[in-house]
Amino acid sequence: MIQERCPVETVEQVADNVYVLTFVSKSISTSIAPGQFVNVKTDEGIEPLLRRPFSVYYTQGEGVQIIFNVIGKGTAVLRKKRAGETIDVLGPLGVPFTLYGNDFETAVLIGGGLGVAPLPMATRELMKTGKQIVTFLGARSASIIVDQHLQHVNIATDDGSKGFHGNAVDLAKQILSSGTYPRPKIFACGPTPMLRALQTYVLENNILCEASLEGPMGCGFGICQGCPVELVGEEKRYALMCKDGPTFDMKKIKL
Amino acid sequence: MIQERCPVETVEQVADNVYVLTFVSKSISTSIAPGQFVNVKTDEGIEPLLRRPFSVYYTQGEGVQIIFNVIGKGTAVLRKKRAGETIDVLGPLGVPFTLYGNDFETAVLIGGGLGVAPLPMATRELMKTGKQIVTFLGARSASIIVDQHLQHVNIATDDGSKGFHGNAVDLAKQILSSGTYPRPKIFACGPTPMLRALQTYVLENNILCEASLEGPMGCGFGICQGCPVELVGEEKRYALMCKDGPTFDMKKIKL
Amino acid sequence: MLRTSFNIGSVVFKNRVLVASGTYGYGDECLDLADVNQLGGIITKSLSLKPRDGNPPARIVETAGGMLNSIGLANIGVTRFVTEKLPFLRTVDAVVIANIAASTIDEYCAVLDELESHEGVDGYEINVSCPNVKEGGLSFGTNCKLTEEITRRLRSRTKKPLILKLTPNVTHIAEFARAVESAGADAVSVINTLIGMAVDVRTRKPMLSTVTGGLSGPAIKPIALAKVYETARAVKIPILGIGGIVNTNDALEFLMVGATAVQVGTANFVDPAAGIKIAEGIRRYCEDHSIADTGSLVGCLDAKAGVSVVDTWL
Amino acid sequence: MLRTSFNIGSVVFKNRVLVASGTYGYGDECLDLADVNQLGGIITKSLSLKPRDGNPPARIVETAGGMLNSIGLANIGVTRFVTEKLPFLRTVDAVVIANIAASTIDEYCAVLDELESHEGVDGYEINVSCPNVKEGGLSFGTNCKLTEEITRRLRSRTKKPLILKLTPNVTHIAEFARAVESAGADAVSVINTLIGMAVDVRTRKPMLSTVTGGLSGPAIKPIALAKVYETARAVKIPILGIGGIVNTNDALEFLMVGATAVQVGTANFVDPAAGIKIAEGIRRYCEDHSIADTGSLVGCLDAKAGVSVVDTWL
Ligand SMILES: Cc1cc2nc3c(=O)[nH]c(=O)nc-3n(C[C@H](O)[C@H](O)[C@H](O)COP(=O)(O)OP(=O)(O)OC[C@H]3O[C@@H](n4cnc5c(N)ncnc54)[C@H](O)[C@@H]3O)c2cc1C
Ligand SMILES: Cc1cc2nc3c(=O)[nH]c(=O)nc-3n(C[C@H](O)[C@H](O)[C@H](O)COP(=O)(O)OP(=O)(O)OC[C@H]3O[C@@H](n4cnc5c(N)ncnc54)[C@H](O)[C@@H]3O)c2cc1C
Ligand SMILES: Cc1cc2nc3c(=O)[nH]c(=O)nc-3n(C[C@H](O)[C@H](O)[C@H](O)COP(=O)(O)O)c2cc1C
Ligand SMILES: Cc1cc2nc3c(=O)[nH]c(=O)nc-3n(C[C@H](O)[C@H](O)[C@H](O)COP(=O)(O)O)c2cc1C
Ligand code: FES
Ligand code: FES
Repeated sequence: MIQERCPVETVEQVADNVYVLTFVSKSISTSIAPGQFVNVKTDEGIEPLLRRPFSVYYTQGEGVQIIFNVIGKGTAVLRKKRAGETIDVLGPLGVPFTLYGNDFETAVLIGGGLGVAPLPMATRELMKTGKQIVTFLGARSASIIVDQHLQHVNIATDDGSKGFHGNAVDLAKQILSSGTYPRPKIFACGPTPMLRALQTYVLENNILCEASLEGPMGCGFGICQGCPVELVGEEKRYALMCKDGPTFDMKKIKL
Repeated sequence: MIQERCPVETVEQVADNVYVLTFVSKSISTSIAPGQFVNVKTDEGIEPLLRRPFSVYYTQGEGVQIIFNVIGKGTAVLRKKRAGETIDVLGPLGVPFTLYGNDFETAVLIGGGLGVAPLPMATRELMKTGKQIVTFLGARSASIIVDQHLQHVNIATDDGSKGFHGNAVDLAKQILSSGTYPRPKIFACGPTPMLRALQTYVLENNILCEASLEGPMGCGFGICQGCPVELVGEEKRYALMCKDGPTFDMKKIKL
Repeated sequence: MLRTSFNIGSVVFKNRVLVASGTYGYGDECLDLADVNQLGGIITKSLSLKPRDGNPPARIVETAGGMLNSIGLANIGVTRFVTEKLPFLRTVDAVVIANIAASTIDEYCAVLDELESHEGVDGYEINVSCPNVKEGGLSFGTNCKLTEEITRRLRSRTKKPLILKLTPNVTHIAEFARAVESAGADAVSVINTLIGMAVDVRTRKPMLSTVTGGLSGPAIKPIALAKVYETARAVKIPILGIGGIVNTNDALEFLMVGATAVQVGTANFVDPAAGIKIAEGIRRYCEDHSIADTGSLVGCLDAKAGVSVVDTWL
Repeated sequence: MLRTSFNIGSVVFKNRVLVASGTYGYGDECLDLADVNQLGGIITKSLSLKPRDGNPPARIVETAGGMLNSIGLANIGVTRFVTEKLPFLRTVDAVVIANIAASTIDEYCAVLDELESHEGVDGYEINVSCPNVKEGGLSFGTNCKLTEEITRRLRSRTKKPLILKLTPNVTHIAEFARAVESAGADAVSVINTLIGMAVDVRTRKPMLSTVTGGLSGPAIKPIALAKVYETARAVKIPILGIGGIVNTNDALEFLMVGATAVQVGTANFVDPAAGIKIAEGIRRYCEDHSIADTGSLVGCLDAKAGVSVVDTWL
């Protein structure tokens, strides 16, 4: 974990209200693993006061990319960043996806909305392992779908404007039930309602699944105790999203 | 008094840490009088929370200029404004200099540091009246002197790097005492210590003098009572800098 | 058709947004910037029996997300208010509440009596954050008995809405709310400013001439919301929620925790039309959520955890 | 040669900047980001007799210039602290203060006794912002008698520095400071968080699972400064100033109003080296102003106006 002032290279709009920011950090680009995140002080001064955690979306050379929706204070500031300006970045943070091991043959990647964020890094890593990969992206509408750096993408939209008319989990269920994908392990990221639906499915069907969670964070590195994730069947009641996650085995958490 | 979102045209550095911002407002450019000010919300959101008052430095067509030192939050934001961005401006505010009338023949303009701000507008107005004009500018050093749009400028610097080695008031005393400037009236703006020195001089020598004051303001238009200026020989103890000023007859105030 | 109005006693406010005392002068200072007729109500600068010059400069300093003020209740006094300001206020199509400040209980009564004897004031808000000369300058507002006594004394002198403005600088604001409710107050305003200070490190002097002053603005909103929430669970009379409200979202938070209406203060200095925009914003919110009466927002907070406000682990 | 150190009792702090309880874990969480040996002192997360899971999510929400937290004093408990954390803390070249929280006075004593029986803790800070089960959950910290009793009971059990951390959620914090001073406290920490809340207007639910929580960060700095100023004029024992300190200027303000040292809290979440940078900044300030001892900054505020803190006109 390092703290670094990183120069911004570009901020590009890639979909409706969705932007990709590229900053330069050799140490982070070379050390970050899929599913890990960085914690960004979007602006100097006290508004916003706290850092904002972002999954690392992709890396190219010394460039590190994050992808974001403009939702509030922090992302509004990030969108306005210009080449040469710097941002204060803390990372790599958190526990990455477990992409290795022989307990699965097919990697099933599911992203709801901006839950796509950690999937490109995971895809690139998984391709090295030679595993089969299938991807399911869900979104409100086609206009906010971002499907770069992915493999075998199946798209679901709530409004039916593209691909399957419905959500990514239902689409994944359908296709996985066909059995064409042997010994799957699911890597998922998205809104909590989506992850809840997914959790029910994987527990019922006893499918391996890791999810990357999202929620408020005070520090991002374990000193504030501000990011509890409820555990099941563990002695301790809560894990810390920032330190023990953001990726968790779906069997172990209560959403 | 109007409140308007005004597009920024340019922000140019004119001296060491001194910038001129030009924004477009037909209504303000056509209605503002020398010595009046505008109250600027430098940024959206709550940092900084309050508006920042700025003397109007100059107007050209629909362009309105303010000049500022980068001191803190507000001016740091203003310096970064880019063409096309807008600022929320309230104005014209306050009581202008009294530039007309036959009680003087020579207009003596004195500006300490950024106290030069209201002088160019005053100069332009005074030239229409055909009065004689002489100007005294004081600054820490030559590198922060701004002497555009002025007439017969005499410069004083604390470090002697340009013109008279000393302050503007002492220089003005010297030259005025020579008697070459008949029936003077002084229009001054600058740091309080300078204005205090000037006040002593004009009261002793019974010279007409109006000063433009500066201090914290909550609203700028008279509803917060946050900007008292102590009066002498008046029934009420305080005037409001924003409404009754910022220009005051030196005889009437206690600095 | 959306219902936006509410009552305190028999007085009808056309919407739930008022401007707070001391942050809108006497209502006639910035008519060219905002149409006061669109406000639910105007609360005047605190009025004292005699005019007050107020404190020496500096009276104001900006802080993180807020500001400190030490105006010293500079005001023209009740007599000049009646002759110079009431005539205009009578013409305003918004509820006019006169805020009263004093340093003795008799003085509170005298100001109220003077206002009672003229047309134009619809109700009273009592500022108890004032030094009580009898008690060596200890603030009335931090003394529950005195606050209750002020309420009882004033109650007996007017039938118009009597609103007690409570200070947050106490341990249990609910106690004070209960006391004034039992003494006959028609409503409470929550909150006045929090005591704070700032230092100019360059000069090593306080930023305010009086050393300490009152903190207001967005910075105090979370505290104000908790005080309103605490008060709402203690009394049945209406609560006017105040503290850091700058936009519609802020106002909705106050209504949801139990405020019957809100007051906009510091925000007026930045935008004198803030209150009007917020009233409009609440209307739009209700229409978007097909709410028929803004009153149904009041206290609609869905808070299972009924925990005590003051006694959580911190 | 600049003197930066100060004492509480016999314990020497090498500089006047500590990290505040609950904002730096147990000191071993971010060693790769900041060298704790450069701090004047480390105050641990509040320790309870048994481990505490803490509150359900959400525990944190950002506010204007600040944040609300409702951690619920999640901590590993004194026993695990002794075995898992003390060994590291013994190696640290900074004063180690154990912060203690409990829901009965006996429990406070039990935690302190346990810590007394091991090497490594240099002193104690007592968090009294905890619900007192005996009194139906009313906070100890808002009850002057109980706060005094806790102090007396603990005083009799240790010779190490005993620091009482006062809550700002009271009318007159000076009363509490005087009470604990007379009961033998070596110092007071001022302030803990202010009670606040926030509402998610979209869901109409509180942002925090416990509805209310503690407000911290720059937003509260003016309030904290006023509380320290009030305390400094009431007691002779050292004051550790806390509240919204994010930079050197903030820290200097606290020293000038009378804090002997400062604690940095929320700022650590943004920059774990904030405290170290501030200690360095104070050093630079002193050198620039040819100050020989940082102690000469303490209480150097030039405030003619000797007005009371709580009783100005607001
Ligand atoms: C481990 C982790 C990884 C993350 N990765 C990403 C990422 O890759 N891309 C990304 O865009 N964001 C990501 N987030 C969320 C991100 O940290 C911010 O919370 C989000 O970008 C909003 O920040 P903001 O400052 O713009 O909005 P804020 O000003 O913080 O919030 C504005 C309002 O929106 C609400 N809000 C906050 N977050 C959300 C949300 N996610 N959805 C809806 N409403 C919200 C808040 O309650 C508030 O009312 C991640 C969070 C975590 C914990
Ligand atoms: C009527 C009037 C006209 C004005 N005209 C101009 C003008 O033409 N040009 C201009 O630059 N400013 C002018 N000012 C001052 C201006 O309003 C701001 O106060 C100033 O620009 C600093 O704002 P800031 O937000 O950058 O600094 P802030 O963040 O507000 O202040 C940063 C720190 O600097 C201190 N500080 C504030 N103002 C000053 C100051 N003037 N000198 C030294 N320290 C200060 C503050 O106490 C604070 O500690 C005028 C003020 C008034 C009342
Ligand atoms: C400059 C200023 C002057 C004020 N004057 C008064 C006053 O005269 N009487 C009063 O009861 N409250 C007064 N207040 C308090 C406000 O009415 C309000 O309670 C407080 O500012 C909190 O609301 P806000 O955060 O929206 O400003 C004043 C506040 C400010 C900022
Ligand atoms: C997330 C968080 C956790 C805290 N936990 C504790 C605690 O366990 N014990 C305690 O005495 N104070 C605790 N505090 C209060 C801080 O020590 C400090 O008093 C307060 O945050 C004000 O300082 P600040 O504004 O610099 O954060 C906590 C504060 C925060 C923000
Ligand atoms: S965000 Fe601070 S501990 Fe996880
Ligand atoms: S600044 Fe508000 S009255 Fe002058």
